[in-house]
This record gives sequence, C-alpha cells and structure tokens, in this order.
Amino acid sequence: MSPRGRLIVFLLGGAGFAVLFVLGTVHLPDFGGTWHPYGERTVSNAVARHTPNVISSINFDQRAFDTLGEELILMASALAAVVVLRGVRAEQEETAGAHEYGPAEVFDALRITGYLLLPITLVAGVYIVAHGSLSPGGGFQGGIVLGSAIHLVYLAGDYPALARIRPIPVFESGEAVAAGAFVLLALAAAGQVTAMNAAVGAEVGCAVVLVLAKFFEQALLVRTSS
Amino acid sequence: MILQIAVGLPFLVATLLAGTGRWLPRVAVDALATLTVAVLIVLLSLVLASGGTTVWLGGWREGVGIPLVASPLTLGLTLTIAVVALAALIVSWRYFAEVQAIFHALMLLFTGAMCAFVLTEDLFDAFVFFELMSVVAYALTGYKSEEPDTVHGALNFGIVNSLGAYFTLSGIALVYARTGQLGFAAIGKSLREDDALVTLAFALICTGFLVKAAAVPFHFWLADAHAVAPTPVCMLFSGVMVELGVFGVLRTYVLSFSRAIPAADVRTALLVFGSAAALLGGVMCVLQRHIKRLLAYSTISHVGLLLVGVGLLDEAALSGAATYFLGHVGVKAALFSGAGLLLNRYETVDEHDLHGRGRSMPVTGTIFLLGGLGLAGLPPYGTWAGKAVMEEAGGVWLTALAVVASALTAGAVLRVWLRVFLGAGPSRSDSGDHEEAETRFKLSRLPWTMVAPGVVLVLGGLLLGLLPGHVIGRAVASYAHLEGPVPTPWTPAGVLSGLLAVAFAFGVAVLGLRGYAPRVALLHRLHSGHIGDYVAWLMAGVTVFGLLLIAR
Amino acid sequence: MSHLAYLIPGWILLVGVYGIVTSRNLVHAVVCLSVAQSATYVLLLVIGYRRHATAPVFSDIKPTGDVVDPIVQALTLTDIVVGATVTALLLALTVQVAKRRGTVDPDRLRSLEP
Amino acid sequence: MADAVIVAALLLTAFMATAVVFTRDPACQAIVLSAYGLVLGILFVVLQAPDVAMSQVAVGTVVVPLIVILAIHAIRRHHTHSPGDES
Repeated sequence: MSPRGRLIVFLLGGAGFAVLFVLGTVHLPDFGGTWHPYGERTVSNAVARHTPNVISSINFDQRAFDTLGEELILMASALAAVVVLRGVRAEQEETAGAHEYGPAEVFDALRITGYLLLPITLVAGVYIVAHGSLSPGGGFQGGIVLGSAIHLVYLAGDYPALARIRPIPVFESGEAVAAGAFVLLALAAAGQVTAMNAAVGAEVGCAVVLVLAKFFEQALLVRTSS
Repeated sequence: MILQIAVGLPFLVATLLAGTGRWLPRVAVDALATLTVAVLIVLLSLVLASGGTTVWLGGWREGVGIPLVASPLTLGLTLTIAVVALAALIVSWRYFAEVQAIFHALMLLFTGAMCAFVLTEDLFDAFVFFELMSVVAYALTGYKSEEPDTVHGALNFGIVNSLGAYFTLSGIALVYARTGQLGFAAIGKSLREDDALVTLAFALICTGFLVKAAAVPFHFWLADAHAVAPTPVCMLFSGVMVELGVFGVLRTYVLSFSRAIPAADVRTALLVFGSAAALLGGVMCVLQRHIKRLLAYSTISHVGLLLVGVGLLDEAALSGAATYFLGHVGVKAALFSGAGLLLNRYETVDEHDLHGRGRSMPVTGTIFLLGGLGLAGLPPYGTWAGKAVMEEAGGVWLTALAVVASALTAGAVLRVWLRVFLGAGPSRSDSGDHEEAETRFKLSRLPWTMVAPGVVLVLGGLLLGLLPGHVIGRAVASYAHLEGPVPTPWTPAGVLSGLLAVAFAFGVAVLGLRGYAPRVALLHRLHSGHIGDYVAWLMAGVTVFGLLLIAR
Repeated sequence: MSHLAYLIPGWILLVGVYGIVTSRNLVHAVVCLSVAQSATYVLLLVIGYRRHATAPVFSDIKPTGDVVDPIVQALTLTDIVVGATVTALLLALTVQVAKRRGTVDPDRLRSLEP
Repeated sequence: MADAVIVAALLLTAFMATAVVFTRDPACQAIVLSAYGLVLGILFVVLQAPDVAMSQVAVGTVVVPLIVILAIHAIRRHHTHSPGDES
C-alpha cells in the first residue's frame, strides 16, 4: 500500500477504536475507588504469611506460576538473542586482529568513577535482592542492577577486562540453572520468598549480562572497523 | 501432583539443556528432548485415564491462586500438542546437520508453554504463557538468522503478535476493573450484564487470540513466518499454535463472557472474520508457487473454517470443529514434513523448479497425495468428518463456504503433487532463487526418522473419521456446558459434500496446471511484507470486530 | 477528572500504533511498540489506584491502613519484564535485517510475497 | 492535592509518549525514550507503586535505551543506502 493508503486505513481504525474505548471506559468504576476485593484478599494472605512486601508475596507465593512464565520468557529471549546474533563469530574471525574494542582514551576521572562505582553498585544490587520480601525491590530489580553494574567496567574504558569477567557460556549456564531452580521452587515449594528472590536475581542478572554482551559485541565490532 | 510434574517437566529439561547442552553430544540432546516429550505424553494420558482433575497451585484456593484444569477437552488438546511436538523432534534428529542444544531447549519451552496455556484457567496466567509461546515462536522462526527473509519474516511475526497481545492485556485489565477477578470461571460468575465496557474488553481480549488464529485482516504475519521457519517448527505452528488462538477465543467466551454478551452478537463477529479468512486464504493459496507459503495460506483458510465452526457456538458444530482440528493437525503436519523432505533433497521448495523431480520420491509423493485429499475432505478423513458435522449445524451457506475453501486449498496441493511427483503440465523453471537447504549435507537416502512421522500423521488424520464421534463430542460438551445429541458425519449430505469438494479440488488442480490463475494483483500488493501495512490493518480489524459485536 | 485517568492509556496505545504505521525505520518501529505496551502499565496501575492509601509494603507501617491494589502492581511487574525482553529480541532481529538486507527502512525492504 | 499531582503526572506521561513517537531519528529517540522511562517511574511512585517504579527506572531508563543505542551502532555499518534514510 502507499503511505497514504496505510494512513487512511489506520485513521479509520484508530478513530473507531477511540470511540469504542471512550464509550467503554465511561463504565469503569470511578478512579481511586475503594472496591478492590482480590487485592484485599492478597493483602490479608501476605500478612498471615508474614511477608511485609505484598507484591513479593503475590509474585512468589500466591501467583508464583505467573512469575514462572515470566522467568521462562526472560530465559527464552536471552537464548534467542544469543542465537539470532550468533553470526558475528565467523565475521569476527575473518577480520581478527584489526579490531580494538572500546574507547581507547578515557579520562582518568571517568575511569576511576567506573571502578569505584562497581563495588558500590554490586553491593546495592545484592541488598535489593536480599530484602525483596521486606521492602520495595526484589530479585528482578536487584538482578537488573547487578547485570548492568558489570558494564561499568566498560565505562572505565577496559573492554578486554569486561570481556574477561563475563564469559558467555558461564552466564548462559548460570541463567539456565537459576531458571531451573525457580521452576522447581514454584511448582514444589511456592512461598519460599527469599529463595525465589535469589533465583530470580541470579537469572535476571545473567540474562541482562548475556543480552548486553551480545549487543555490545555487535556494536563495538562495527564501530572500530568502519 | 502428576499434573504439576507434567507442566513442569518440559520447562525443567529445557533449562537443563540450555545450561549444559553445549557440553553434551548431539545424540544425548536429541534423546533427552524426545524422551521428555514421550514422558509428557504418558503423564498426560495418566491424568486423562483418571478422569481429569483441578489443581490449585501452591494450595491457594479459589479467588486467590491459579488453577490448572485438566478436563477431557484440555487434556485432549495438550496430548495433541505433545504428539505433534514428538513428531517434530523426531523429524529434526537427522534434519538439521548442525544445530545447538538451544534449538531443543526452545522446542521444549514451546511445547510446555502451549500446554500451560491450555491448562491454566486464569486469564492473566494464560496471557503470560501465551506470550512465552509467542516469544519462543519468534526465536524459532528467526533461528536461521543468516537468511535475509528469515529475520524479516520473524520480525513481522514478532511485532504484529506482540501488539495483538498488548491489546489482549488491556482487555484483561478492563475485565479486572469491572469484576475484581482474574480466574476465567470467577469472571464468568460476576459478569452478567452487557454494556459498552464488557464489549470493549471482550473485543480487546479476542484481538490477541485472533491475531494468533490469523483471522482476516490479522493474518498477514502467518505466511511470512511459515515460509521461513524451519520445517519441523512449521509442523507445530500450523498444526497446533495457530489453532490455540481459536481455543483462546472459545474459552474466553464460554467460561467468562457467555452470560454477559448474547451468543448471537459473538456469532456474527466470528463468522464474518472466519469466513473472510477461509476465502482469502484459499484464493491466496492457489496463487503460490513456494510450497511452504502455499501450505501457510491453506492453514489460514482452514483455521478460518475452524473459527466459523467454533463461532456457531452450538454443541454439534463445536464437536465437529474439534474433530476437524484433529484431522487438520495430522494432514497439515504431514504436508509440512513432506515439504521439508523436498527442501532437503533439492534445496528448493519452488513448485516450478521441482517439476517432475519428485518421481524418485514415492513416499513423499504419497504424503502429498494423501495430504491433498485430506485437505479436500475425502471420507473418512477427520477433516471430512468434522466438516460434515459443522455443515449440518451451519446450513447451506456453510456447506458452500467449506466446499469452496477446501477445494481451493486442496486443489493447490494436488497441483503440486501432479506437477512435482508426476511431472504433469509444462515445465517452466525460471526463478533460480535457491534457498539454502536446512540440512547441511545432502543425505543419500532419506532416513526413516524424517519420513515416518509424516506417514503416521497423515494416516492418523485419515482414520480419524472412523472413530466414534461421541468421544470428542462428550469432551466438548463437558467443557462448554452445552446440551444436545452428538451428530454423526455419515449422512448422505455429508458424504456428498465431501466427494464434491474432492472433485472440485481436482478441477482446480488441473486448471492450475494449464496455467489458469485468478488475476488478483491487488491481493498480492496487500500482502506486502510492510510492517506498517500489517499494523494498520490490525487496528482496523479491532474496530470492525468491536462494531460487529455491537451491531444487533 | 475521574475518567481522564483511563483515557490517557488509550491515547498512549494509539500514539504507539500510529508510530509503527508511519515508521520509516525498524528501530523506531520497535521503540514505538514498546511505547504502545507502556499503555498497559499505566492502565493497570490506574485501575488499581485507591485514594488516601499507601503502597502495599508494610516494612515500616502497621498492616492496618488502606493500601492500593497490589494485584495490578504484580501484573505490571511481570508485564515490564515481558516488554523489555520482547523489545530486546525484536531489536536483535532488526540488527540482523540490517545486516542481511542493508536497510532498516520498511519501504525499501523487498516484499516477502514472491 | 494528590489528585492534582496524579493528573499532572498522567498528562506529562502522555506528552512524553507522544514525544518518543514523533522523534523520528532513532539516536535521539533513545534519549527521549530514556526520559519517558523516568517519567513513567515518577508516575508509578505517585500511584503508590514503588516496586514497579524501581523496575521501570532500571529497565526503561537504563537497559532498554542502552540496547537501542547499541543496536543503532550495529546497524550503521550495514546501511548501504544514503544516511538520509532515517529522517
């Protein structure tokens, strides 16, 4: 279709959708209302099980099966990124030696900041994972912090060091093992909020490292060769 | 407990394969994956033998936790999924020369996700596993990422289906706002009146499922994805994944919305979308020369027919639709495995390039002939039995629609059979557009593992019509709480319409060999591969579906 | 005021879809898809909001007062993960499209229909 | 008072979503997307959802925009057509 035809089809569809959406949402309960029956049941369940963070109680206990699916989606995507972006290996070998990874010159201040921030961020990540059942945060949020933290080494201008501390096979296996542990916990012993937080933290951390590693590989290879 | 083990097993082995697969020999990976699916089949059969069960995960009761419901219907569906997965895994033993354990891990995740989607009876949980199924499907489609068409097809698949799923999630949010529930049954209990909000929520939830079911105009992604996905994966896509979209619509309506929205409104909407898919899929199918793409359009057409059968919302038609689904699984999975054998042998699936070259492959030829007859609906195929029952429930117009759709799709497949395996018609090989074979080296003889699954599946589809229909009928009736006698397909009208479709199919095949083709350049231009077009049509489709629900 | 809150997610969804329809770059299209998804986060949280209530975390308050609906928050958390991973996967596919086809403009990509 | 804050946050969110879509250059779009992620995080805090806000900020302002930027870098080399394509 021409861009014009495409836009006309969309505008007709979108206008109809807007009308349906407005007509429908008028019938929703008032914003900010007090009627949340399911939510209230989960709150009392969480209190009864002594999990102060109700969200963690839902994600890892009352509706743990949802989170099981979510963790598997994460694993599948990380595996998929590895598979889809795998072509780069052969290409890398073709032109090996010609590449120098990463920004060659980095201000010392930035380098020091990167190295200093790394341990602090790692500790923060572990803290967020460990206290997931008590305070806001948990395996997922902490896992992302942990997974991204490693890339501060890149900020310090040290791509070879970054490549050394994240061997892809290890993280691939680590992620899979964590996901497997979560499957077991969710189906056999839902309610182990702390253990499940740890499994999720490990899995998310590994997945973030894997995916970012693959994208870094693609992007940096390109930058230095062009 | 058996049910939890059955649900968890494929996931657990998938994580094991993903974690340790790179150090395992190929034989062990194949064996482990195949064994897992075989055990899954045994476990599901055990649950079925015990009469089904409902399990509340984590011990949380109604209103809080998530139930897994194993009824005869859901168990039948999951068993079908597992059997097709087993066939696909056996085909891929020798099919891929070089494949990592990640492929097997993804296949197991895919199987497990489809089973969990069927078994869970919680709306949001169903969405999560629907997404898992989709994400794994994108990955499997893009698996051979060195091919340009492959990644393009996978991307179109991913964007359209993800967008559909987000519409579904919005609908779930609206239902939650109204009822304060997420379980299918719990929602059904509290949704009683029909207003604009309920209609909007239903339309939104159905969008994601209809995109998966490739109802027109949501169907564009399907041909793009099927033409490029590895052939064993196509067996699962066409055989069961697409049909799960129809199941999603059925379940959402029957369990949650049937007391709020009158059946007549939903019927109109589903019949319009299903008929459009049945006809458009049939016409596009005849126009193709790329065999996998041709089979993809035939899937659109047949799933459209299935949607019509389900959309009648009548017990007889529903049991017919279930039989039709089973028959179609056998036939279509076998045809895709046959296409895989051609691709393996000749590194192309272009009908004209293959002219007469299939003479040395008698078994593959038989698969295509039996598959073509199955798509046409020759008695006693399962496709025929299901169609005959649906026709009786739907009346004359449905008979006409079914005959046209099956004649077009079966005609195209029979044309391929005549041209490739008998060398009929003039030879005009001009494309020269070779695909890279999915198998790295050419096998001198086709190993039995690549041939046998197709033969078994197509024979299963053939003999299905002899099975007493009341088994399937009862499973459907207990699920949908519908009453009524279970009809038989063996009526004069049913047999006649089956034979008529076969005769027309041969007519279409012969006309195709002589070079007649409908002049529909416009349809070609609509299927542009342009993601903007696809999404614009999706938006329009949502609105039309919503309006059809309101129109009385 | 009351219903304005529900209309915002509808607008975000429509704008995201508009972006995909008119996109001239697949990366842009994938980002617009993630915008369309963010509509579902907003919709869920708006539905679960409760006036004069606190967050459903009792680490420093006694579990007696009203809290906002925790269910929708748990659903949104799941949703965010799903969205991010799908975006990453689709971007990986986009990188490969660029590599194999030499362009990421949907208008320049060859049709898949032979 | 709380309502006014929520309305302001919602309107800002809608505005930023529109801005992300209408930023046609992917590199600029990644920056705007990052800002949008932050705005969503603020909205979630206002709506009393600190857990969700933490995830959103981590994912939406850091990880996803970073991946977008890396993808753009990876794509640049393969652009065989004129660089004006992206506008």
